[in-house]
Amino acid sequence: MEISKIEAAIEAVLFSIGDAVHINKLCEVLGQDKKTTKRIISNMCDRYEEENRGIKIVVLEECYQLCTKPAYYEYVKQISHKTREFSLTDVLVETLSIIAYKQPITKLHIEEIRGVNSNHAVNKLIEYQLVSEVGRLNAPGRPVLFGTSQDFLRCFGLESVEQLPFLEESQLSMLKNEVLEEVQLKLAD
Amino acid sequence: MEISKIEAAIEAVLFSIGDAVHINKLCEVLGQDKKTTKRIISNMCDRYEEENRGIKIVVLEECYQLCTKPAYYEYVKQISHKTREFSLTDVLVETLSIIAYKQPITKLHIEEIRGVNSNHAVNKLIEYQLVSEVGRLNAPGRPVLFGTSQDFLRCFGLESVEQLPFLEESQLSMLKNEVLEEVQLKLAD
Amino acid sequence: MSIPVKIKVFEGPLDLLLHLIDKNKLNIYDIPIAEVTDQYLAYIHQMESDKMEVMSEFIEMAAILINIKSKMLLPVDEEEEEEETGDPRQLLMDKLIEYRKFKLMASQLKELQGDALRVIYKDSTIPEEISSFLPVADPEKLLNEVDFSKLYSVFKSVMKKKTDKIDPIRSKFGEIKKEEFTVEDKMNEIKILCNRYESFSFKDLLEEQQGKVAVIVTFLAILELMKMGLIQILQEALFDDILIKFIGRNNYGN
Repeated sequence: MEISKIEAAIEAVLFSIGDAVHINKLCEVLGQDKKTTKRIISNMCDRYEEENRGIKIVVLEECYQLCTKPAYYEYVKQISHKTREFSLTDVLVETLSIIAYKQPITKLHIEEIRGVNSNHAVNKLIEYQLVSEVGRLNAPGRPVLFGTSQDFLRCFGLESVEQLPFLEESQLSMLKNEVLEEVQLKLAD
Repeated sequence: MEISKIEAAIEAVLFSIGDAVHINKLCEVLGQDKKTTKRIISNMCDRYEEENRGIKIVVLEECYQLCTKPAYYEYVKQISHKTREFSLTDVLVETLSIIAYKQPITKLHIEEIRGVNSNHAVNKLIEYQLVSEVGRLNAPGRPVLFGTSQDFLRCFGLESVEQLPFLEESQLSMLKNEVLEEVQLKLAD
Repeated sequence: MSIPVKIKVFEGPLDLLLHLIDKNKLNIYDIPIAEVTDQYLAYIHQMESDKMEVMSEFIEMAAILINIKSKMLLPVDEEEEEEETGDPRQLLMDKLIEYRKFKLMASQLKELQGDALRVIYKDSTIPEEISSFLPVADPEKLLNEVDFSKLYSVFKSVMKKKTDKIDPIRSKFGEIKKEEFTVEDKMNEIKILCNRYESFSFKDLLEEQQGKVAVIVTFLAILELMKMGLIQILQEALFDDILIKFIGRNNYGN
């Protein structure tokens, strides 16, 4: 099959499915190997970047999905009912970041880190479909383990959890020093 | 606004709606007059015709809608449908053989021969287009008579049911004798 | 001194502590415990009673602080210090650092959100021709697995099985009619048993019966005799055997 036809087929599939489609599924349908398919999609991504295109391909883990470009949000907002303008409170972002970095994690562990009951925050995140149950810990009571969802990646423009911003070693030691310094200062008084 | 940006905005809007959008609505969102908008969309339509595009704009009266190009339906079909496994299990082969050699035959008769309920097997064979209803028995309840399908015959290169290599009467009595002999042998033990 | 804090501002005691350290130049080792406690108590008064659960977390933290403070006031016993598994101050420090780490990460995460939320995905719009499509089996492909010889041999074996089921000897005996029982017959049988035994097992009686009909008729006979007040049904414990006991022995017999 010609490259242009493969591209068209990928666009057609992603368009009509709407949801994220796994690379393996695309390979299977197109009869292409993974490497080729990835290369073709990467080329397509470049083309979607052109000025006169209003949509683009997002990569989520090994899945691909079509979406509108953020630049045209204002137009889309006027007409679409699907704009989700839920804003996450600091509490929710804080809880979400703990889940994102520590997943899979139990509610108890979240509460240990935050030092406060986190029922409400976790439930809200589940409601927003940013977090979901991913299993159970093999411990007494078999507590539920939470992890982030594909929607979480979408909402934060991440390809995978590995792309989460990590604190630099320097930032970490600065943090430690800050706390320690304060202690030292006081002790010196 | 530059033409390329308007094009992109139209694509983004049509994409996010998925459904048909009226020209007036588009004009309103884009802040363009009808004539300009129509001209731009017409240009876009030409571009969607290009080989490497899998989607196109369809015009319905004064409405516009993005949709998949029919040429790529096959891929969408393959990806959106769960692959179904078709296979002839032993039960199906057994039921098929009874229908093939005893046709036309009622379900009741099949069940008598097999000694078990054969609803599922018969339905599966019908679904697989190997068996079909061929008439009704002139008996109370007018039960359906089943026979092998045209497809079945075609697959075996037969022109009619009569050509099926039926069991000769002599073969049948031989079969009976075989059974009787075995029983005698067992009783003699 | 009163620190103008609203309960809503702080998610929890750790958050409050961080606030105290950051904004008020307080040191976690030198928090004016008395004042903090006063503040906590002030919160409790402001809080609705159903928020007590949340409040208790603040109080717990106050208790930890008081504990640290009191330990710091006491003379340090070197040996005892070594024995202790962990310095409570260190634990609190670690907790605070970890918590602050996530606060920082959260702020970074929040920055990512900006553009990502301005993106719209599309619902699936699978063309009607496709959504209504059901894959069909290919008869040719299916029949590749079987040929006539297989079909024939299967058929032969099925028919043979069927013939096997018919016992060639007994099938010639003709039909044997099942004996029919009446409730009266069974009642008499039971009465005879009652003459012989003071009581006997319900289970044994039913097990003796040949066939479903006999069991049902026997059961009906027992019910009838009970109604007549001639027998009594006894069961010592749940799931124990049921005993049938004759209570009208003198009037019946023969």
